[in-house]
Amino acid sequence: EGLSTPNLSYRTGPFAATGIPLMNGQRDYMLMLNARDGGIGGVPVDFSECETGYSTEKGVECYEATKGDAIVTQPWSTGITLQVLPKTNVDEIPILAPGYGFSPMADGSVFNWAFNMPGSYWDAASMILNEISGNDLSTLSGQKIAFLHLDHPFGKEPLPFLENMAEEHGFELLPIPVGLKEMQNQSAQWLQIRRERPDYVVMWGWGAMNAGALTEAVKTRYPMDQFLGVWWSGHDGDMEALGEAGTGYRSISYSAPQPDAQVMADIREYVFDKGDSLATESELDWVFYQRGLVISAMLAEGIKTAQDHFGEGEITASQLRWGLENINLTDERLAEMGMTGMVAPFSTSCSNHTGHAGGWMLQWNGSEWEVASDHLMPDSEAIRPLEVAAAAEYAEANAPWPIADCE
Amino acid sequence: MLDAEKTNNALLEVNNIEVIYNHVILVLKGVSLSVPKGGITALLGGNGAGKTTTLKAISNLLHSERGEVTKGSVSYQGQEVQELNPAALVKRGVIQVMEGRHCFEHLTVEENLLTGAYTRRDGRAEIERDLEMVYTYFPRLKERRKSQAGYTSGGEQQMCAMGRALMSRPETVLLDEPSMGLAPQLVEQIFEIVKSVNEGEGTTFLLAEQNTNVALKYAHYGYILENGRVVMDGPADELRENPDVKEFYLGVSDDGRKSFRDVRSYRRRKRWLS
Amino acid sequence: MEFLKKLFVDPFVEMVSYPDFLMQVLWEGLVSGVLYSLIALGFVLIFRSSRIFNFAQGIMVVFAALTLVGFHAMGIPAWVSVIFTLGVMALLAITIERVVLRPLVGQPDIILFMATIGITLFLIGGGELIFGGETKRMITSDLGIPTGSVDFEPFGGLLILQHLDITSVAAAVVLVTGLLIFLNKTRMGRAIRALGDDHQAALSVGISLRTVWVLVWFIAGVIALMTGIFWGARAGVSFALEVIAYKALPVLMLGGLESITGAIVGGLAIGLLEKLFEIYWGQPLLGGGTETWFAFVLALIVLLFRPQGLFGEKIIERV
Amino acid sequence: MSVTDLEPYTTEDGREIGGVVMEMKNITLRFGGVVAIKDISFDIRQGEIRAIIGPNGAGKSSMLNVISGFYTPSEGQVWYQGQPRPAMKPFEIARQGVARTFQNIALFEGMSTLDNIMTGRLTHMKSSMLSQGLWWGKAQQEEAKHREVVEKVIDFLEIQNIRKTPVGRLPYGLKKRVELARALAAEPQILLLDEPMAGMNVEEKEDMSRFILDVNDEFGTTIALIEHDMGVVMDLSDRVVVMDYGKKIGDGTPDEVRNNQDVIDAYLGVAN
Amino acid sequence: MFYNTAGQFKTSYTKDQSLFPVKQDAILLGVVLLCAWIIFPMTASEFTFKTMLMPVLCYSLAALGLNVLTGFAGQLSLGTAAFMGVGAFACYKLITIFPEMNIIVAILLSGVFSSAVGVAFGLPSLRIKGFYLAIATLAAQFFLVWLFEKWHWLSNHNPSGAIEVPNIDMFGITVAGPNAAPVTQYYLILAIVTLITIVTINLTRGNQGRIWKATRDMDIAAELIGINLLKSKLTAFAVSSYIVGVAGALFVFLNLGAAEPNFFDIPLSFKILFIAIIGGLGSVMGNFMGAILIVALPVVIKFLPDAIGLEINPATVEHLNIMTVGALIIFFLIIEPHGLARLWQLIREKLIIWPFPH
Ligand SMILES: Nc1ncnc2c1ncn2[C@@H]1O[C@H](COP(=O)(O)OP(=O)(O)OP(=O)(O)O)[C@@H](O)[C@H]1O
Ligand SMILES: Nc1ncnc2c1ncn2[C@@H]1O[C@H](COP(=O)(O)OP(=O)(O)OP(=O)(O)O)[C@@H](O)[C@H]1O
Ligand SMILES: [Mg+2]
Ligand SMILES: [Mg+2]
Repeated sequence: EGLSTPNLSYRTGPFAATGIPLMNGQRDYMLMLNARDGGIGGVPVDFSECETGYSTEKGVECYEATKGDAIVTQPWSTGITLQVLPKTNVDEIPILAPGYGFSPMADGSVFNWAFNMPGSYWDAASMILNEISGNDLSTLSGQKIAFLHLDHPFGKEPLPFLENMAEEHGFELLPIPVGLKEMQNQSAQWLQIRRERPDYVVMWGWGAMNAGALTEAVKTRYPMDQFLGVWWSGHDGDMEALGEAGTGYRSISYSAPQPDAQVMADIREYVFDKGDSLATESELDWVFYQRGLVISAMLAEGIKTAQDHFGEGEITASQLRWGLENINLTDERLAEMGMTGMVAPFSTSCSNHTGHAGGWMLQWNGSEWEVASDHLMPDSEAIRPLEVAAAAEYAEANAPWPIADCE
Repeated sequence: MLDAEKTNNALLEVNNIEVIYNHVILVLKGVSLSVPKGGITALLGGNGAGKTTTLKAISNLLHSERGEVTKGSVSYQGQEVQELNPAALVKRGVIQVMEGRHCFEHLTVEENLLTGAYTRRDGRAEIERDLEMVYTYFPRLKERRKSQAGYTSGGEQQMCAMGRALMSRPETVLLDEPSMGLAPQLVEQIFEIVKSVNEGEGTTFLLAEQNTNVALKYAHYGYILENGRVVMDGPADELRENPDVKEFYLGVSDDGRKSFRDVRSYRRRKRWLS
Repeated sequence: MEFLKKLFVDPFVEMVSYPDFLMQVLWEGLVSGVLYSLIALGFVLIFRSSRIFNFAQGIMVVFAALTLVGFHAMGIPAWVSVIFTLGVMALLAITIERVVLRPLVGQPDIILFMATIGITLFLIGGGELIFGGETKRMITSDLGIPTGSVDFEPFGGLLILQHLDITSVAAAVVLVTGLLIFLNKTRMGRAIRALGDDHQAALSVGISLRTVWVLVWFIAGVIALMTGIFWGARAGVSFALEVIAYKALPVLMLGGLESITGAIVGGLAIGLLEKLFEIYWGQPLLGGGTETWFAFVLALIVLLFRPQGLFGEKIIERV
Repeated sequence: MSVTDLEPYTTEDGREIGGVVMEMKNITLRFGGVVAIKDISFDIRQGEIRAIIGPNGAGKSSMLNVISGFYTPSEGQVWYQGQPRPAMKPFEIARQGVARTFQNIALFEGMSTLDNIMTGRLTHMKSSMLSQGLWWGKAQQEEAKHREVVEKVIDFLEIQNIRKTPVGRLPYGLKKRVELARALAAEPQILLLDEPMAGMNVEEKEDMSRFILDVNDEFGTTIALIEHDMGVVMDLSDRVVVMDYGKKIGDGTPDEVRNNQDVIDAYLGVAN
Repeated sequence: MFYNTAGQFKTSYTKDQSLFPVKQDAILLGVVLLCAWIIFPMTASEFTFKTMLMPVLCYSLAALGLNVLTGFAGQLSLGTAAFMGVGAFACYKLITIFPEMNIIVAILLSGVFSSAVGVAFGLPSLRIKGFYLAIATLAAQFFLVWLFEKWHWLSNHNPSGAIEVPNIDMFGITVAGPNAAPVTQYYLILAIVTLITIVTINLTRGNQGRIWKATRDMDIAAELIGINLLKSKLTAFAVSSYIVGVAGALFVFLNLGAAEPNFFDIPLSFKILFIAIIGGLGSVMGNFMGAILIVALPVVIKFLPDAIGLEINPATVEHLNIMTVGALIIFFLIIEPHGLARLWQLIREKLIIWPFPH
């Protein structure tokens, strides 16, 4: 009955606001494929959602409930990812965490089953540093960068990388945690920012934290052009509420909205206009919705790669693993998919499960996001050794842990 | 006198009610009473006979104790009242003084009294006047009017509860064990007050009492409850003369009052029913 | 030595060196304090009249705010939406009384407390079902609440006061004054207090639990709406707001569960102190985030000396 | 016989009355502005039944609370067995052999009658938590041994049939009896009873009187008793203290007290 | 008339005090144990193990711990989750510092740490009562979670702040970590839960139980009849936090496999409180019934529409689920405020007098 690709979604709970457009994008893309092409490679996609409310406990429930005939699991929270990660080795099911999860998952020799293309949090952090330093990290020396983050595995994820960079390039890193209960009342954090006068504030926020931080930033009169966020901190909904006051705020993104892309026309034709979508009209142009499309497109590409390689329509989980490991998303292929410019081309391999596609800086112009940079790339040379070391450490702590030979 | 009018002038009538607590404990097994207007009716009986339950069944306070009337009916002024809520009953003039005082601990004595006038709408002056009246009945309360009821002695709390009920200008008062824990002269005093309110204002009283002696002295009519059933009833003076009542409820035998010291020399168990 | 200096000297030096910053910290503390007080007030009112520790107050804030925004989104003018929302809150009060409280009259405190958590869950589920999970914008300007800010430059520094915050402080003052008059000067006020002591006795003197409870829950709903408007204007209206209910707990404990004054003093004290502590001690010495627990620990310490809170009724212990 | 004469003696019905076991010396108790007890002294002798009477609010219960350690006197001291009693927690006083009942019944409503009475034994139980957790050896034996004592009390007070009933459901009078049983189960030296017969009819009062007398007689337990029923007080007690407004206004044998004009004025009224 | 207690006389006090004076109860328990030990493990799928059977047991145990404190000793606690956290983090440290340590020993030992922390936060209970005491436990709740978050040593400096359970063997069988078989873990959990339950039943029906209950029902009277309140309350805190700590360690090590500090936040405390109250305060068996209702039922509701092929938006299901849980709580509180255990007792009483109405 098709390719089972469950999504551990969260349309409820404190993070629902940012989750919903992403989930809608993912869902609509798969519906569109089914309606337009009859699925992938002629096999319909069985895209189902299991609600987690961003709770790790429910995440495990969903994982267990859906893993049976699934060919992939999409845990959708760094916390759930961490929990499910070691299990996927045993259950032999690929875990797809596009742009989230554990950055060292890039090292496919250790994390055989985990994929986080097209970029990891360390990639994001690296690109942000590149952007503010004008691609010369040494200029950051002596500067102060506040790292405002959700006090949760997600928010802490880039810390090792940033600390490493701070030490190497001589800037001061000031981590400022925001507890789950303080997301909406960040006055203490912003008083600290006012006191410390950092040169930049980099935000790893999610859900209600983003809006809270932006509102406080305006109140504190922190210069918006020195305020940057990770790709989950660039939600149209939050920015629209802020309007003009948010002008200048930037968010790194591995995806870029392309309202005129062919794929959007298809989505409208095959899904939205038929009333099958859960999204609203204005949501279709949102960064998060379109990123949802990209996420499903990457999964579909993995499936297709596997189908082509194995010559079967109904692929298995381990066949999909191979597919995800051998994605080669070129410009031509993107054009074929009608998604030119929505994500940068990248390819994966046994040892590289992230793809490191890089991204763009999006900037809020007062009413919508604009691409405000050339294509940016992370500093792979700095990241790779850290990934390998962290992956090795993980494998050791969780021994016995299978290591693949990628040569 | 009053007893002749009893049947045709009943203010409050309880018809064969059955009460069950917690869905399983059957407590009243068919109790019928008839309370004449302007009279003092006593409900007598030992511990656990069901006096309190009867009173609560009348004033509809059983509900919050997980009890319910499963059979029979209660009518006041000829109308059935089981469905009314307690507040509505108070407005109709039936108020209960609960067993065990139940004062509002954190309110002062005076505030306690004033809550008694909650349902009244006849203006401050009238309420002030009644407050003074209560204070003349219970001078001790006046002394302690400003202290929190929770810190007054047991007897003071009893007075407070009585006074609070009187503040509602009731037509009928259901009094549950008013004498409990009161000093002897206060017991007399309270019953004197009952009597004078009864005579002066024409207020009807239904009182549950253990102190049979005093109760029968002041009541006009009495019911004796045992094990959830009415086992005997009659005008107070007749009951007073009944030899069984004398022996078991008044503690006097044929040769006068016996000393409590002598009780251990013999054991008695006699019941009309059970 | 060094540590002691950081603990006892540096914070004060900093306060004196940057008085404008100190003033900003105090103002921010004051504003959060006022909002804490408002939530705590809703609690207190219900607790006084029924000894119910109403955990649902937090979700009522969210619910009221969402309803308001929801009505407005349907194209109803802002002030009419406010009136409709009040209607919904009244309906909610009636329903809660009818469905939850009435059958539970006379049950132990903890049971009623649990029941209010049940209400909370029900409202969360129901609210998300009706309104969806997205963050909504509070209709601040439609309601005529001024936005923008005034700046002062004390001691050559900068002090920014948001108009919104000033308005919320003023509105809270009005509300509290009204409440105090209602509770202390009216017959209903006395009945509310009596009810808190003894349900049965209150019933027996003819106080109608139903009326009082519906009234009290409705007033709590009004307070919730007001809190929702001001808090929502700061951070948007979403279910994440619900966690601010936790902040009201230490406020209540500190001030005393049944005292209006306590709710206000407790709220302000906690608002101010937790901010001061976080900024001058928590962030430099403890890695920040102390606001999650500071209020609780403060309340705990105060309770050790006054087990009924600063203004609570003395617990009567007699045998 | 006079109150000041402290020689041991035997009462008419053959009970042995010994020397003083407990003595209140100039006890004063204040609550903020309220003076509940004003400079009261009296003694309790071994084996006697000592009544405390007085109008409502006189301070009788407060006096009992001082004796059992719930209130600490503002001034004055309690002497026990010839020694001034140091400041102690109520539970320590209970462990010295002082047991009591309460004016407003203080039973443990969530437990059965049996368990309530068993709590009276806990000052005598010693098995460790560990052995209780394993329900092995000492704990189990102890449980059975004390159950036996408790069953005796239950038989004695004739409450066998409510053994397993939750006390919350019992009628008032039976609750009082269970409370007495709990106090008796502790096998106290001194038993303090606060209005044990309030809310009872004559028949029940007779029962209760019988229990009190039997306890006093069979175990030689000293009893201090507050009661408003003058019939009971006068019949049962050996000596009576009379309080009014926190002051002592009389002390002596029932007959002496009955004829004391102050007592008549303040409390008894003409009726008695 | 199958539930007839007539004719079951006891000839000694010891027998009367035995666990199941009524024969039918013992039989019923036997059936329950049979299901738990033999039938479920033979029939359950991995999903059932992981999301229902094991969580129900762990939650029951935590609720049992809470029940000792709140239900038996009458001290309201809203900090259960934090004490579970202490257990889990303690176990993690024990396992990583002493990799040779037997996991069972480590789990049972980790309770000792939470017990100590529990006693520390229980100290104010002598002065502070009722809802005000809840503040002490809330302080524990928020402070401890903050500490788990900030004190990186606890999670061995894991950047995410979470603890992750490595593969652990016992007698050659993998019992914890991703490689462990659910059946093995289930049996381990079941064994520990059964053991602790039996000990708790013994504790609560004997002298210690009476001391706690007396403290709960009326602490002043309890003190006046000779109970050392401080000791009584602190032992309750100690025993309760011990059980809760073990439950936390069990849950994380044998069921979840990983946990971040926020997992131990207040919603978890409330969930356990629900279980204890819905099950019945002051009852041991109630915890199990409560856990089935609060933990397993939502899982069933959640996956039911899917299982029967009903197409409902999962978010809607979740909303309805939350509403259902809320409504169920209110519903059960109304029909029997003393919980499922009391409800069961009432049914039993009715059965005894059946077919007569009273
Ligand atoms: N809430 C309750 N739940 C269960 N049983 C109850 C409840 N209240 C009373 N009972 C039972 O009902 C019976 C009658 O009690 P009730 O209080 O009416 O007696 P009473 O005549 O007032 O006794 P007393 O003189 O002691 O006050 C008693 O046997 C008692 O056990
Ligand atoms: N904890 C307390 N705080 C304040 N006042 C108190 C306290 N305890 C007792 N009192 C006051 O002390 C006085 C004596 O009270 P007590 O209870 O001893 O009287 P009593 O002689 O037992 O009366 P009764 O026969 O009515 O029980 C009363 O006026 C009471 O208000
Ligand atoms: Mg009664
Ligand atoms: Mg007294």
